[in-house]
Amino acid sequence: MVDWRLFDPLFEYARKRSMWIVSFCTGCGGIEMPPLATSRYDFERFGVMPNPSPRMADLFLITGYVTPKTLKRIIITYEMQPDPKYVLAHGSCPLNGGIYWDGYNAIKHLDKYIPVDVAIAGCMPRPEAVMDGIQKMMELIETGEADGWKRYKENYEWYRKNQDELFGEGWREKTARRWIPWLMDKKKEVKEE
Amino acid sequence: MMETALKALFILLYATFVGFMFMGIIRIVTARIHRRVGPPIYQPILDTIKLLSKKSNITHGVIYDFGVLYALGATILAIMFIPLGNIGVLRAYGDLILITFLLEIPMLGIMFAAMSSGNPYAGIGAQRALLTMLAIQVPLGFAIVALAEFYGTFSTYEIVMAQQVSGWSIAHLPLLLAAIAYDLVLQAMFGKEPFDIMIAPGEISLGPMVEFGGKHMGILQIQHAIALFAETLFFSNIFLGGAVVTTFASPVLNTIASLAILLVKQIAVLLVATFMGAIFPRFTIDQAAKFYWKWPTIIAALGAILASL
Amino acid sequence: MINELMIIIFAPLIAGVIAWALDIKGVREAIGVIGAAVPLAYLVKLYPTVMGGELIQYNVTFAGFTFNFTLAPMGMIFAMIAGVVGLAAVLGIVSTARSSYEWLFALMSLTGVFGIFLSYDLLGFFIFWEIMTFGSFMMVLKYNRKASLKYFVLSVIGAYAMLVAIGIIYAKVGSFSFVEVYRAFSQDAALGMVGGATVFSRSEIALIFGLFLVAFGVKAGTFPLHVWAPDAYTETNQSYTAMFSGVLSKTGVYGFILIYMLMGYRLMAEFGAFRSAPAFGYIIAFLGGLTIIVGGLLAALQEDIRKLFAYSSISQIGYILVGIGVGTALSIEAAIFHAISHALFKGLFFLIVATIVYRTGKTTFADMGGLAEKMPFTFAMAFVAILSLAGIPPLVGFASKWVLFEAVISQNLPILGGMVFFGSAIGFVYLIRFTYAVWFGQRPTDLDDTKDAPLPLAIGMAILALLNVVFGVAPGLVARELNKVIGEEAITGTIWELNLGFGRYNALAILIYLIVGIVIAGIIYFLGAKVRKVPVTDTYQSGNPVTMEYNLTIRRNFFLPLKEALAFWLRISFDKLYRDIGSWVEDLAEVLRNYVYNGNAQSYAWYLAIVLVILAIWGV
Amino acid sequence: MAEEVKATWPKGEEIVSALLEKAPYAEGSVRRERRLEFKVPADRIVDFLRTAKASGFELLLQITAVDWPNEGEIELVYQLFSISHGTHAMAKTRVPRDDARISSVMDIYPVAETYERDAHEFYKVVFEGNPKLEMPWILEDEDREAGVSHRKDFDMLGYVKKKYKILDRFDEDKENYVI
Amino acid sequence: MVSQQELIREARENGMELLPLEKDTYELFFGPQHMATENYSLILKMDGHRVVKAIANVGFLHRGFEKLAEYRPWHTNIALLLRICVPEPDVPEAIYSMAVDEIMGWEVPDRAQWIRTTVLEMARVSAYLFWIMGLSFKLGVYTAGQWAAAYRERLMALFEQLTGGRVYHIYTIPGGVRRDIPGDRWLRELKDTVEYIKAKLKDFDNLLFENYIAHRRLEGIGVMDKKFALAEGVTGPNLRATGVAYDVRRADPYLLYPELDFEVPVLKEGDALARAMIRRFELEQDLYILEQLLEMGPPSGPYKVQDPRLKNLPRLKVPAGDAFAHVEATKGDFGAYVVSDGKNKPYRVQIRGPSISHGVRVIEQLLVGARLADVPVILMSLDNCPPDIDR
Repeated sequence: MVDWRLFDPLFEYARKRSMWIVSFCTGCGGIEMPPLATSRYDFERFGVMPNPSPRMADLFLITGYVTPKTLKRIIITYEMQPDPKYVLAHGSCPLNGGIYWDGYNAIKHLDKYIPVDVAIAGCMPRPEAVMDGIQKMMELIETGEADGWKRYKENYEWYRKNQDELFGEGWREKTARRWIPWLMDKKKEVKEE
Repeated sequence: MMETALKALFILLYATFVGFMFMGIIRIVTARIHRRVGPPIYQPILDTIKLLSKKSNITHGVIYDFGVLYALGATILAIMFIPLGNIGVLRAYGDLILITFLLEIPMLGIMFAAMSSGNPYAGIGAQRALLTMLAIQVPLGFAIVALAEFYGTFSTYEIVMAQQVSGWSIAHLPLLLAAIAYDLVLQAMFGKEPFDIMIAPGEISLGPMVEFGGKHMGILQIQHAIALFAETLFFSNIFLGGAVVTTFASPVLNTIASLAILLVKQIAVLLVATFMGAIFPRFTIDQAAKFYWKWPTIIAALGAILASL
Repeated sequence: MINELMIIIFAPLIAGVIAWALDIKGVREAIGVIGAAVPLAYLVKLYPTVMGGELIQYNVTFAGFTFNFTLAPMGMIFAMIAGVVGLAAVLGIVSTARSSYEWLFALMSLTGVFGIFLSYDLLGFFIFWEIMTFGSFMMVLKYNRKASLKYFVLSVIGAYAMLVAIGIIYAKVGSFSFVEVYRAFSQDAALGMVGGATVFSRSEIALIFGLFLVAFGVKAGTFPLHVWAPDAYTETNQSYTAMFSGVLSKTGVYGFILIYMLMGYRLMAEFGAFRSAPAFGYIIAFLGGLTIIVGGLLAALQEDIRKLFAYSSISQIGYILVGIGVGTALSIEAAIFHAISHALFKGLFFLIVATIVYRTGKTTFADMGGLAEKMPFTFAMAFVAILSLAGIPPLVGFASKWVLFEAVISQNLPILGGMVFFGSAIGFVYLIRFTYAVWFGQRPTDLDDTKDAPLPLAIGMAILALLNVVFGVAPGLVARELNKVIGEEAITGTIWELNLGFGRYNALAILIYLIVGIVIAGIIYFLGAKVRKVPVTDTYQSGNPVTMEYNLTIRRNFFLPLKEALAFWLRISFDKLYRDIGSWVEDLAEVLRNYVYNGNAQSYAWYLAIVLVILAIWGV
Repeated sequence: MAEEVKATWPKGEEIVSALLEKAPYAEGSVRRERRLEFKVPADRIVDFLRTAKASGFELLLQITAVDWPNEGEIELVYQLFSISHGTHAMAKTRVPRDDARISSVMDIYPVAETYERDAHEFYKVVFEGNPKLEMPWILEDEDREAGVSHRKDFDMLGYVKKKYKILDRFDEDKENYVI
Repeated sequence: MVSQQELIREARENGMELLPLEKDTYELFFGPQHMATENYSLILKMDGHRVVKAIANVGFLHRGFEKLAEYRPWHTNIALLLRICVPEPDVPEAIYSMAVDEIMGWEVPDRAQWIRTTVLEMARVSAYLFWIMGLSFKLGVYTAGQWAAAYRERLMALFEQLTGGRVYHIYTIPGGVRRDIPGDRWLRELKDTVEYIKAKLKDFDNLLFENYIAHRRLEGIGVMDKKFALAEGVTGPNLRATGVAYDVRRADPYLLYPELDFEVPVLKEGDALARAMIRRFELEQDLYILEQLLEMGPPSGPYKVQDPRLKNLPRLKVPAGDAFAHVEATKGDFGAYVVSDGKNKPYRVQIRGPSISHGVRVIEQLLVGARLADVPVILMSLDNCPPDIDR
């Protein structure tokens, strides 16, 4: 309708200076979020702000290792975020499993399942490192290189295949239905006759 | 006609801009209380631009879209009725009761939109929002009654003019009581602790707002800015004397001066709310209802009765 | 014999009898609609004449009594309400009636209503009152015996109270005619002022007033006497409830206005004034205020869609009573204005409820949800009704409420002012509950093939919705006529604008600026990226996947916090007290039903005849 | 080693002998100060814990399962603590590995429900009488189906390689790798 | 999409019959992507704003530590196991080291004992400050939380000087500690910090612990009685709030605690307020203990056991045997059960996190009948730490 390309620099500036984080502590890195938000580091200076709802969030901070059980929720939450959305993987574990490289319940390469724009190494990365990661993310947004959401759209089949391989087909419905029998108060044992 | 349109446009732009600044001020002041630096003052504008420039949006149906539009539309409507210094588009019709209603109905639009998403958190948020509204309505009603009975008129503009003669409303005991009650009500209108029950991020993840994202949330940010401006302006007008400057010869200077005076008063109202919000925990909804039905109601009713004598 | 007034009054009854007797599907509906449309047509025809200041009178002499029927402006306004809402309700009944029985009694009660508004003497008033009560009783009886009993016992109490009051007046005045009665009371007031001996003593006046209060309070559903209303409104044909709540309850309101018209001066002279309101009126107003709060709070706590609106009706009647009670010209205008708007939006609401119940077969909120997608037209109508009831400018609900607020507060009545403010908020509260549970949220799978409203119901709803909007945007239309009724220019202004002197309301400006605001918002909206529709399972659930098997909508106890905050009051003042009174009343009802009211028209006629005979003997 | 640190603790001896009097089927010893140890046959564990609770062991801290494949048994260690005596005690029992069944102690220590769910999830011990054993606990369904457990015979590295298709840094030839 | 019929059939095969969910209640998924829970989830069945039934869905943080520990040499496990308890990672280090010490038969030198005690107490203070932050965020008084997190930063800096790590210290090792105290300056700074935090306690009292609204929010919420708490294996401050004076530091003393003077606060009410107040008193006590320790000063001597086996840690072999060690963490009784079969890796390590007893069954029972607004408050007043449960 309107050619908005003229305003793109403004939009990119707004996007980079106003990153709202999904509040989801996926792992132990969550412990460094409060220091980041409080007076010592204060990431609100850069417009970064934790937000409870994924619908209005831009930045997904994967704080630490990811178990398959959490990854299901991460994927659901990630798909709920509106484009453009960015993922910042925090710590060694999402990169290659980190200290849990041989653990049966920790994801080894997060970027097989959702696109990761910036990864911070370290266990656990210091708040300064996270700030640096956020700065890097800002640079990438400005230059347009933070295109994880585009990659996810374009290569959805591939990501979907990886997810299904890990969790099995129809994992959403299966996971959802898991609790139904236990939520009901009335359940009858079927007797064999 | 042209002049009215220009005035309306000016009010709209001014209210939006100042409203955003108010949002920024709240965030900065809160940050300073937390001993942080805080975001730049124009941060809410950036947030809104970002939200509006999202490249994908979701909807849950027509009402989901319309409710949001209705909320902004009704807020724009409300701001036109409140006298802004010397400028006024519909201030002749700026009836106390009408404005009180108009300041409430944007929330109805938001509730409609939120509920149509079918999210249980939004449902709980709507429940809490409405009960908060029910709770504040009693002291609010008494405060408005007190004003109307004290001044014998319902016109906001006339109340402002009357205050130029008889001094600020809060200089009179009945209206001081009403102002105290109204200020407590304002705390809930702004959604500040201890009455931020409706959004309660730690409990129900922003409640009604939980499903809004992208441009819907952007529109609601604009709505919030204007509503913030309108609520503080209304309070400054009816209790803090408003501003009608006639000392200068030039009408432009008079307008600027009165806008400046109003701005100071509005910021004062805002800061009181922010300070109160920073030091109190949040009530639960039934506690809040009981609280509002007790002290603020008694204070406001006393004010109303005194005013009617 | 053929007179316009008689046609207005008896056309519904005759149509009802024919429909009942023929009982041919299709024909009876047509006859019924004609029966409701004819009075309206005549009323419209007579409207300019009556509002021009000319009274249309007609006398009938029957069994020694002369019945005077007069179409006065006040009666005209109420009769117009009855005509419009009655027609809409009858259109609804076309879809929802189960048998010809319903046609007979629905139209019979409409006859009663017209008779009440057109009667100009106490006797005719009483007889038509009873016809109306009987018709509505039979409608409820068909659906639920228990509810009908409750309704009838209270109605009987009201009727007896009225009968006694009329008897006393007749004994003293010697005439039933309004004109005579009014003259007698005025003279009395004048005598009382100068200190002469009055015809009615102070206690007699208080007694008459109290009796009328009970009589009209029952029908209107005033706070202590409202108990019948929720059950009766619930347990009947929902289209009929549109008439029941929209029209029949207005007879109570009309009755209260009659008190003013007939004995206002006398009461004022006798009991003086409280602040600026007449003392006796203040009682009515205060009861009205309590009715607003009690009705509204209870409405918010209901789990049944019909009950919610029944209590809502009670609450809204409270506003009207407040207006009447305050007693200034402005406030009575406000009351009548609100009576009009209440009839319009509540009639609309009950037609919507009728549609929902008709289409889904369910009545509790727990079984509904997500119907907005399936019934868009009904939802659009509901949207208008909700905005109107909640008092959102620029709809008629706000205009009348606004006049009422200003009328009450300008009279320096702070407590009443607080009450009406609370009432408006509680209106939002129960409406949102209705909206959320019925239209939004997750739709139970068994409602997946629900259809939209049937045509007659849709027409009925459309008529009422259109009037809601028209009178809302142009409130001056109503105000002008109300000024004629009261005979005083209480509300000035153009058709778009209401000007009370101390406050102004311009509906057109509001509409224009609202549209401008929405357009601005719409521009911002449409400049943004396109939207994609997502199902209810793709919402924020703390990251968890869900399916439709989970119940994601608060279907029950939506306002549980409110219930808990009010637990003390709910326990003490309503639950226990009314159950006790209720059981006592029901015991009495059992006796009455066995001997007096056995649902047989013949014995009811006998009862009426006996009462009349007793009255005639006593009156002589 | 236990024998080396063995210190006499007269109070402990008293507690053990008092408890063994009531539960003669068990063996008991004092490890060191505030550490007691009991060995109980699997079929009497409910009786023993009931007796222990009655004689002052209020808290059940944990139920630890230890897999001993060579002996074909799973050892269950009930970690008890007595606030009144101020001592910790272990009640050890052994169940066969192939048919690991033992009755639940939920009705004595309700909290055992959680511990038993945990032990069931990772060691496949069936606690008879616990209604929530089948309730989803920590593992996801696909992991449960794949037979993830903490028993010694569970080939974790093989499972990781199969599940994630990757195992960095791991050299299969090397017997004993150091991280 | 599988239809309801198929689902019912499936369930029948599993011996269960599904009925459609009750319409009177609704399901609310509370966590993990929620501000009130860490990576922990509750499935709530709600009626209005009241909880009818709560089910704890745990396991989001399960990494299989107990299995992984069997694959790693004895000392490497320190770096692994401390990740169980993120707010106070020194506790798992300490219990594991203490259990290994016991199997090895090592007598830890005095200086190492002093350092271990100090580190544990510092960890307690920092965990309590973190908890104050959590509670105040849940209650909505963000100011107190922001301040608490800021004060905690001072301790983080001290930890960093001492151990080289901010959050994960990997400091306490079997046989002592990894390295010595940096110097007197560190002790002085610790003293300053303790005084500073002590002076700031008044602020938290005003904002939180003596605040009228906070009291209204906490009073009578999530009430446990003594019998229930003991039967459910609740330990730590949660148990002490019900009137049982059980503190591992007193009941089963370890390190330097027998020599230290401190009180074990006990309250009888057993509600959220009592739990909050207990924690607040304990924070004061911990600061007092730190003061005493600083007054005592670190004893001279080696900071770890002088044992030749410690020279080549990767080849460290622990003799066969088992040991149980536990300490008092802020959340309760944190225990470790270590079994060795004489190899260079543990045979079995079981960590007993305190939250496993109060984070599953107790929460499920306390939440029944609670208001939704109380759910985060109850979670926080119990100080539920999900990784304890998941491990």
